[in-house]
Amino acid sequence: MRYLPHNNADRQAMLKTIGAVDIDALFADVPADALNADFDLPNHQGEMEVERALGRLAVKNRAASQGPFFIGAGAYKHHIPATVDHVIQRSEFLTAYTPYQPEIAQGTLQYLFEFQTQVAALMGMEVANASMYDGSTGCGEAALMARRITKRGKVLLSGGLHPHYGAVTRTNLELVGAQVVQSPMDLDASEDIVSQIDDDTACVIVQTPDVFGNVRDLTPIAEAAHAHGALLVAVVTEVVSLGALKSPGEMGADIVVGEGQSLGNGLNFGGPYVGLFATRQKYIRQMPGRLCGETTDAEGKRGFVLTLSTREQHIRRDKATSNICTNSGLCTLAFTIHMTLLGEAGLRKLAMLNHEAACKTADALAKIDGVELLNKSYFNEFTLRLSKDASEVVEKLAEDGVLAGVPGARLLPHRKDARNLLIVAATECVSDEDIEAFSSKLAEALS
Amino acid sequence: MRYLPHNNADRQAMLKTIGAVDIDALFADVPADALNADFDLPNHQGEMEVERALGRLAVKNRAASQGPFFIGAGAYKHHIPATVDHVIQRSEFLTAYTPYQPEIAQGTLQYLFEFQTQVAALMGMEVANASMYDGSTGCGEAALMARRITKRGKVLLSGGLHPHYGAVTRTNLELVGAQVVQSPMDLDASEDIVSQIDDDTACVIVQTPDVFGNVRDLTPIAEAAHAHGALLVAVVTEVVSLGALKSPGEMGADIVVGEGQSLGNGLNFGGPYVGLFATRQKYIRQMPGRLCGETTDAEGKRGFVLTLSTREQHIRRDKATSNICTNSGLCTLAFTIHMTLLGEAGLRKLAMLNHEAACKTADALAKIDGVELLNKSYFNEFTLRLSKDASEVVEKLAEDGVLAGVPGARLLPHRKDARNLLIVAATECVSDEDIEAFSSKLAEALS
Amino acid sequence: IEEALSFEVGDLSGSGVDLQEPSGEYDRLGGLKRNNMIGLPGLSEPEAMRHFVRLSQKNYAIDMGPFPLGSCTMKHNPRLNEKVARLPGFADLHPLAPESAAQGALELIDTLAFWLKELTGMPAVAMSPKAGAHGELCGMMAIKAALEARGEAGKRVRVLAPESAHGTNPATAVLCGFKVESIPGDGTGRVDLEALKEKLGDDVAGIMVTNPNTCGLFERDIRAIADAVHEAGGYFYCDGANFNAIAGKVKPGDLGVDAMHINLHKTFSTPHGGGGPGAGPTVLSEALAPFAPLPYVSLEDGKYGLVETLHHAEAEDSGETLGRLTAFHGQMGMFTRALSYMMSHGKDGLKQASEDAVLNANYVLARLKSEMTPSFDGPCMHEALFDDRFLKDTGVETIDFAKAMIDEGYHPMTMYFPLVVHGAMLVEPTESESKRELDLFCDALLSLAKRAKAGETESFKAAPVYAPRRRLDETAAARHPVLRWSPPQKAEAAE
Amino acid sequence: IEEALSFEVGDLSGSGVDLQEPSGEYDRLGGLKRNNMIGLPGLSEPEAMRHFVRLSQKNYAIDMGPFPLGSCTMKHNPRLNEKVARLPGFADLHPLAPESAAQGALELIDTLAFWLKELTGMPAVAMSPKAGAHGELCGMMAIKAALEARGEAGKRVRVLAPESAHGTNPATAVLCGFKVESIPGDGTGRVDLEALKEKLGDDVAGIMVTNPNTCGLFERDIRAIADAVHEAGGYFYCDGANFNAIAGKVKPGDLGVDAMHINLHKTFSTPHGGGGPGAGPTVLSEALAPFAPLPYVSLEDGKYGLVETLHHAEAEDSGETLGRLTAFHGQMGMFTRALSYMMSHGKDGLKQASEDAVLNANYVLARLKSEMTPSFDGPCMHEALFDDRFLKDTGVETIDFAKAMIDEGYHPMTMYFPLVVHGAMLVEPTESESKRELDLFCDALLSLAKRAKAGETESFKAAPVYAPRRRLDETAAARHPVLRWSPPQKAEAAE
Repeated sequence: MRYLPHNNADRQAMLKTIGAVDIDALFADVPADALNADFDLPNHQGEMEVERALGRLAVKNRAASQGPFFIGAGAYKHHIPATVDHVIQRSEFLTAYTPYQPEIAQGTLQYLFEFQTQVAALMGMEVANASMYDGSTGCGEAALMARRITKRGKVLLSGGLHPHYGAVTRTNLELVGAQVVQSPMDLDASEDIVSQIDDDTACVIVQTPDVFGNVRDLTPIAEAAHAHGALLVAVVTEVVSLGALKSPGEMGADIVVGEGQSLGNGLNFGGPYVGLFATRQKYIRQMPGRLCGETTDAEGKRGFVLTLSTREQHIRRDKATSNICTNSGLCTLAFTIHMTLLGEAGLRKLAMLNHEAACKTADALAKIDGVELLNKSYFNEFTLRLSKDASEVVEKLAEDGVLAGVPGARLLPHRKDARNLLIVAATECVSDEDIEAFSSKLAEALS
Repeated sequence: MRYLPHNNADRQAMLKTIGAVDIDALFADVPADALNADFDLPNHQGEMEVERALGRLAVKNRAASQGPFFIGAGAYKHHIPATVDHVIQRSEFLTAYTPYQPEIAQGTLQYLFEFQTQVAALMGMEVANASMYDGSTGCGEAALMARRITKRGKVLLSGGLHPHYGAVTRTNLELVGAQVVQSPMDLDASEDIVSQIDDDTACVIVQTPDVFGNVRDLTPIAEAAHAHGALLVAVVTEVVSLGALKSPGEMGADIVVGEGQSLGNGLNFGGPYVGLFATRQKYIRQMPGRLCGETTDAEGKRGFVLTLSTREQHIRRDKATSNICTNSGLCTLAFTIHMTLLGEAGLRKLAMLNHEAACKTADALAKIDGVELLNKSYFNEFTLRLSKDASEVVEKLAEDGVLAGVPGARLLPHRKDARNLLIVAATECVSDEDIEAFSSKLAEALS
Repeated sequence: IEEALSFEVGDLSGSGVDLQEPSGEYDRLGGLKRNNMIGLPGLSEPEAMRHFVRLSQKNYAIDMGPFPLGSCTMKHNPRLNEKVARLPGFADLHPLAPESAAQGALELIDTLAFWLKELTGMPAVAMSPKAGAHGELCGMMAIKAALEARGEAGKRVRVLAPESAHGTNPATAVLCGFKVESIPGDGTGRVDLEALKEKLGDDVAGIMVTNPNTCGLFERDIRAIADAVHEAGGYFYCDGANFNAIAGKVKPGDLGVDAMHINLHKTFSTPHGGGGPGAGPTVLSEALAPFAPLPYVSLEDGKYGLVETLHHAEAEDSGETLGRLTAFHGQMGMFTRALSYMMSHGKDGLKQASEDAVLNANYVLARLKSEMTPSFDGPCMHEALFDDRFLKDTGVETIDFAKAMIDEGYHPMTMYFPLVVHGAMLVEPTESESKRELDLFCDALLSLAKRAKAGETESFKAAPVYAPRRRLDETAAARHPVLRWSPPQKAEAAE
Repeated sequence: IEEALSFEVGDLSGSGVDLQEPSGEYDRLGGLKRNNMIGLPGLSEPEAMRHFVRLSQKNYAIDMGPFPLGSCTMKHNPRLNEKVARLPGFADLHPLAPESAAQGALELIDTLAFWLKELTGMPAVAMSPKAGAHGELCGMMAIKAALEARGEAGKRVRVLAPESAHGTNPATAVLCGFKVESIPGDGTGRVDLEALKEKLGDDVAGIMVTNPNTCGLFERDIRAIADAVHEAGGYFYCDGANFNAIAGKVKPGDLGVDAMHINLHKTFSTPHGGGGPGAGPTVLSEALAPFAPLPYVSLEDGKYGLVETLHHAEAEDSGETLGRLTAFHGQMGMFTRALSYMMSHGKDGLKQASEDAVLNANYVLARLKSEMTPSFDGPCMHEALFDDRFLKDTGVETIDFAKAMIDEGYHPMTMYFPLVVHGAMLVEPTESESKRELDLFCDALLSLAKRAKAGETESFKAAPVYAPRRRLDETAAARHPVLRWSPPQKAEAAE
C-alpha cells in the first residue's frame, strides 16, 4: 500500500525489538471476538482507479462555473485568484498542526494575526478571533456569549436572519434552556424588532444584508438594545458587501459574526467555510475560539502566540467559553491571502461590481411579466415574487442550464406565502450574457 | 496591473533619485521614431477574463482522458501520481534558476544527480546528463557527438526510427555537411542495416521499440558497428518499456537517447518533454548538455555542483560540444519523482501492465475483418494494416469519441504504402471497455 | 530574515487583483454606503506571493519530518485527496443547488456514510458536524434528545468522564446543560470500573470515554463499562479521537458504543491545515439514530435527496431530530478527501495502517524505555505515554525537553496531557513513519535524555536555538493582549 | 539537516505506486525481456514527499526574494499561468491527436504567434524552438537556408558577434557551420560601428547582436549596424535575451532585425524551473520567412491545421523550409503560460513592465554608484553593470562579494559576464521588485561594499555561512567526475 512505508521485513524486525510474537499480541486488551472484525468493504485501490471513481461522481454535479449562475443565500460564487489555492497547498501550511509550538509555527500564527486584523477592520470592531467553523455556528456561539455577558435568558431573532442560522442558534440555545423569540418572515425589512427588546433580552440578532437581500440600518436597533442593557449581534453572510456598506461596528453592533467563504474559499457544497467573529475589546475574555496575540521572544523579537487559552476547553475544561477546538485554519489563510491581494481598494471595486451585476440582473428580471422585485435596497442579492411556484421554476431553469436562485420554500417550507419567492444573487462572475440567458429562460418558464 | 508593485508615487520618487525627468529619458538611446510604438493588441485583462478566454480554447480540444485513447508514436498517456505535480509546483523548485550558485541550489542539484543515476541505470549505461530538450533533439546531438568521437562523416538512420527524429537529426547534420543515409521504412524490423556499416560510418541510429512497435535486438548491430569503429546510438521513445525489456546498454549501445515524457510528464501537445541522454564514462567530455557531479564543501560535507562546464557554451563558446543552455529542469524533476515513487518494482509492474493492455488490444483488433497485425514482437504499441485509408478511419473514430492511433500517412506522407497503416498504443490507462469501444467502432468503420 | 506584517508592506491604494472599473451608475444600498476607510492595504501579486511563501518557511509540517503529537494523529496527507477535492463538480458546487444538480455530491456523502457505518459497526451517522468537538456536541445532543423523548432529561443531568478525558468532553457536556463528574483511574491508566459503577444512578445521562484512551491504552473493561452504563439507563459516548489505532481492526459498535465522532482530519488524513478545517461525522446506535440532526441524505428510486428542515423531516416521519448544527451539509471538502483516502486503503489497507500505527508506537516505546520512563506497563496502542520521572533532579522539565527536540529537527510530542500523569509526554508516530525515520527519531530522543541526565540543563532551558523564534513570552501575551495590528501612531508617522 | 539520496533510503522491493498485479500471461517481447535488476529502489509516498520537500528547502527561488541575475530576467511567475497550462484540454492533449481534436491548441499557437509578431513588428514566427539557444539555432539555420537559396552558402562563412556576446551565439554559429569573428567594443559598452564595417564583406553571412546588449545598454547605432550588414549582403540576427527592456515599447522589426528568438521563460515569465523548460519562438523578417521550420499552423475556412512534413509543405507551395527542429510542435505548455501572461498585461501592461524594469535597474544603479563602480556612464536599460574596481586592493573578488550576498538573504547577481568588463557584476532586478525590496537590497549591497573596503576580507572569503552548504569544490568535481550514485561496495555492505 503506497502510503505505508514498512515492508514485512521491517515489521518483523520491529516486533522482535518490541518482544511481541505477532501484531495481535499488541492488541491483547481488545475483546478477542471483537478483534479483526469483518468489513463489507473493498480492498485497496490504485490512485488511477480512485481518481476515476470519484471523477465519475464529480461530473454528476453541475459546477457553478458551468453556466449562468445566480444562487446565493449564504454562500457566494466569486472568482478566486490562482495565487490563493497555490499558497494554501504549500506543505508548510497544509500539513501543519494547530500552532501550539509557536517557535516553529510563526507562519501560521502571523497569518492568523493578519486575519484577525482584517476581520476586525472589515467589521468595524476592535478585535476578532482566529475563526469559527462557519457563520452559522458563529451565530450560535455569539448568542451564548451574549448570555454569558448579560446573564439574561432571552434571545431575539430577526425575521430577516437566514433560516439555517436561526435553526443552528435555536439548537444551541434550547439545550441550555434559553428562550428564543423568532420574528416572522420579514420580506422587506419592515419588522419592528426594536419594540420586542426588553430588560430580559440578552441580545437581538439581525442580519445585513438580510436573507432576502435587504440592506439593514442597524443603528436604531443597537440604540434600543443598549438602552435595555442588551447586545446587538450583527450577522453578515456576504463579506464582500463590507466593501460597499457601512460596517456593523459603525452602526453599534456589539458582536459581529459572518461567513467568510466569499473571500478565498470555494463553494464546496457547503463546507469547509470560515466563520468570522468580532467584538469589542472589553469582551475578549468571553469570546469563544482561538486567539492569536503579539508578544516577544527570548531575544526580544516580535512573535506571535495563541493566547487567552484560559477561556478554552483544553485548559478550562467544563468552564470553557466554548467547546470549540479545531477551527478553520486553512480557510482563514485563503481568506487572508485573498483579502491581502484585494486590499481595500480592490475590495471596494469588487463590491461595486457585485452591486452593479445585481442591479442589472434585477432590472432585467423585473421587466418580465409575472415577476415582482420586493427589495427597496440590496447589495448583490434580492428577492422576487413570481407568478408561479418558484421551486418548479428553478427545476425548469436548471434543465435549461441556468441555476436561477434559491426558492423560498427551500428555506421556509412552512410558509405557504414563501412558495413563489425566489432569492437571486449576482456577483462579479455574472456576465451580460448570463443575465440575458436567465431573463429569457425565466420569461419562458413563467409564460 | 496586478503583477507590478509600483504605484505612480513610487515611480516619481525613483525617477527623482535617478535624476531623470521622465521614464523616456532612460530610453534616450532608442531611435525616437521607434520608441513607444503602436501595437494592435488589447489592454490588460483581469484574471477571471484571461482564465475564461483560455478555458474556451481548452475545451475545443479533446483531452486523452476524455474517452478511449490509443495514440502513441513518441508520446504516451500514462497515469501520473498527484504527488508529482504537487511537488514540481513548489515555489522552491518552480521559481528557481539554473543551479549556478550551488550553495543555495542543492535541492535542484541533488535531484539532477538522482535523475542522472536513474537514467543511467534504466539505460544500462555508465553516465547520463541532466537532460536535453526532448528525445528528438537528443538524437540529433547524439549524432553530432558520434561525429566528434569518431571524426567520421556518415550517419545511418534505421528504417524503424521515428520519422520526426530522423528529420531533426538530418536538419542538424546537414548543416555541418555530414552524410545521412536513411534506410527505407521497415515495418517488421527486417532491415539489413548491419551491412551498410562501413569504415566511414560515425554511427548507426536504431530505435527500440521502433516506431512501428517492434522490439529490436541491438546486439548484432552493436557488434557490427564496433567492428567498424562506429558507434551505436540507441533511441528509446517509450521509457516505460525499459521496465520490461533489456536495456540498450546491455545490448552494446554507445550512446542512448530517449524521450522521458512517459514518466511524470503530461502530453502537453508535444512539449515540454524531457530528453534522456546516456553514454559510456569514457565519452563524458564529448557529451552535450549539463552535468551534475558530486563533490564536497568547505566543511567536507557532500554536495553537488554543475560540472565539466568546460564542454559548455557559456565557457567554451565556439568550441562547445553543443549550444544547449536551458534544458528541461522541471521536467526532469517530474521524471525523478515519478521514478522514485515507482521504484524498479513499480516500473516492472507498470511495464507489464502496459504490455498486457497492448496484447489484449491487439488480440481484439486483429479479429476484425480488414485488420492485419504486422508485429511479431511489441511492447505497448503495434502497427495494423487496415483495409481502408487509416487517416479517414482515424477521423471517423474521432467523431465517435475514440482516438484510435496515428495513421501512417501522418508520419510518412511520401509513402503510398503507409496510407493504410495505423500505429496503435495501449497503456495502463486503457480499460477493457476502451478496447471494446475501439474494436466495435473500428469494425463499423471498416465494414 | 524577518517578515513584516502585510499591513506594513502595502499601501491603501494598492491591489493585486485586476478588476474592471465599476460604472458608478448604481446605488441601491439604502443610504448605507460605506464612507470611511477600512484601513487594509493591498499587495501586488509578487509581493503577496513572497509574503506568504516566506511566512510558510517559518512553519514545521508533516511533509518536513515526524510530527509525533499524541492524540492528534498527524499522518501523511496524500495529494490525490487534494486533487479530487478540487474537481469542479465538488469544489464549485453550491450547497443550495437543486438536488438534480448535485446527485454526485449526495451520492458521495451517502457512500462515505456507508464506509463510516461499516467501519464502526453502527447503524447511523450524522454527517454535518464540522469538527471533532462539534461531533461530540452532536452525540451529546442526541443523548439529550433521547432522554427528552423518554421524559428523563430533567432528571438525568450528570455525565461521567475519566480524569484523563480530552478537555472538549467536559466542555461539550456543559454546553448541553449537563454536569460533569470525574471517574478515577485504576492505576494502570484505565477507568476504574468499580468506581464508575458507584457513580452510576438514575441521574446519570451517560459517560464519555475515549477508547483507546488518552493514555494510549485500550480500555480492557470496555464492554463491562458499556453494560453498566446501559443498565443504569445511561448512554455511552465514545470520543473517537484515537480511532486510528483500531480502524479496520475493531468495530466500536461491537463494544456497546451509542455515539462516537470520527475525526476525518485525524484517522482519515484530511490535512490539519494549521488548525482546521476538520470534520466530525458522528455515528449513532439504534437508540440514538432517530435523533440525528438535519440535514441528511435520502435515496428514493435511485435519486438522492436532502432532508433539510424540520417541516420536511416531519413529512418524512422522522420528526425527532435534534435540529440543525450548521448552515449547510457539513464539510463536503473533507468528505471527498476522506473517501479518497478510504478507497485508496480499502479494508486491507486500513487494517494494515492501524497495525502499523500500533507497531510504530510500541517500537518507540521499546526503544526509548531504557532512558525514558513509560507511565504504564505493557504494550500501548498507537501512542506511547512517558512521564517526567527520568528527568527527576535534572532541572530539565517536560517543556524544556520538548523544546530541545525542535533543535534536533522534530516537532515536540504532546506535553502535559493527559493530566493524570506528571509531566506527560505523549508520542504518536502514526503509521506514516518508516523504520528509518523512527530510528533517527529515537536516537535523537535517547541522546537528549542522556544529555539531560548528564546535567546539560542550560542548553535545554535555552532551547530552541535553531528555530525562527526563541521561546515566546506567552504570559505577557495573555496579560496585555494585542490581538490585531494597529497603524503606527501619528507621532511616529510624523517622524 | 542532511538529506540522503533516495537510493540510500528505499529498497528495491518498495514502491509508492499501487498497481494491479499483471496477469503474467503475455510475453510478446521478442525474447528480449529484461532479466537483470535495474537497481532503483522505490519510496513509499510519505517518504518520497518528505524527500523532495526537504530537498526543495535547500533552494533559493524568486518566491523567496530578489533574484537579480543579469541576462536571465527572473521575474514573478503568476500562478494563473500554471493553472491554465494544466487545463486538461491543453495538458492532456496528444501532439498527434487528429487536427479536429486539437482546434483550441492550434488556435492558441496561432494567437500567441500573432502577439509575438505584433510585439516584434516582424511578419513571421517559428514556434517550435525549445529554448533560447534552440531559437538562435533556428534563426541562424534560416539565414543559412536563405544563403543557400541565393547560392551563397559556400561563400558566406563568417558570422560576426560582439566580444560581449552570450556564449550561445558563437556556439550556435559553429553548429551551423559558420566561423565566428569578434567585433570589438567602442569603449562605451557598445559595438564599434566602424570596426564592424571594416569586417564586413561578401564572405559575411551576418551578425549576431544582442540588443539591449549584455552590458545593459541599448545599441545606439542599431540601425546603422543593420543597414551596413544588409548592404554587405548579410543578415542581422538579434539575440532576444534582453527583450524585457523594450517589450511593448519598441518593435525590433523597426530596427532592421532579420531574426530574433524570444525567451518565453524570460520576457514572458514562464518559470525557469531550476533550468528549464524554456521556449524560444523565433521571429523572422520577410527575407527569412520562407525558410521557417516545420511544423507550422495553417488556417483555412476557419479550421486550423498543421503543416508537419516537407511533403505536405511542398504541396502547400512552401518547400523552402529549413526542416524540422524537434519531434512535435514546440513547448505548448510554455505557450499557454506565456499567452496568459501577455493577455494579463495587455499592451499597456507590457509597456509599463518594460518601463518599470528599466526604472528599477536605473534606481539600483543610482543608489549603488556611491560605493560600487558602474562600468559605463549614463543610464542603463533593464540591467545595471558594475565591475570590480571598487574592490581594488581589498582582496575581495567578485565571487567573494557575490557569495557574501547569499548570507544577506539574496541570490547573487550574474558574475564575470559580460567578459568585456573586469570582474563583472550584472544586476537585473526586473519589474517585479517593489521599491521597498530594492531599497533593502541596495542597503545590503552598500553595506557589503563598505565592509569590503573596511578590510573584512576574511568574512567574504568564508561566505556563504548561512546556506545549506559552504562553498563547494568545483575543481575536484571536474577533475574526478562522479556523475551518479553507485551502490556501496560489497566490502562496506559486509561490515
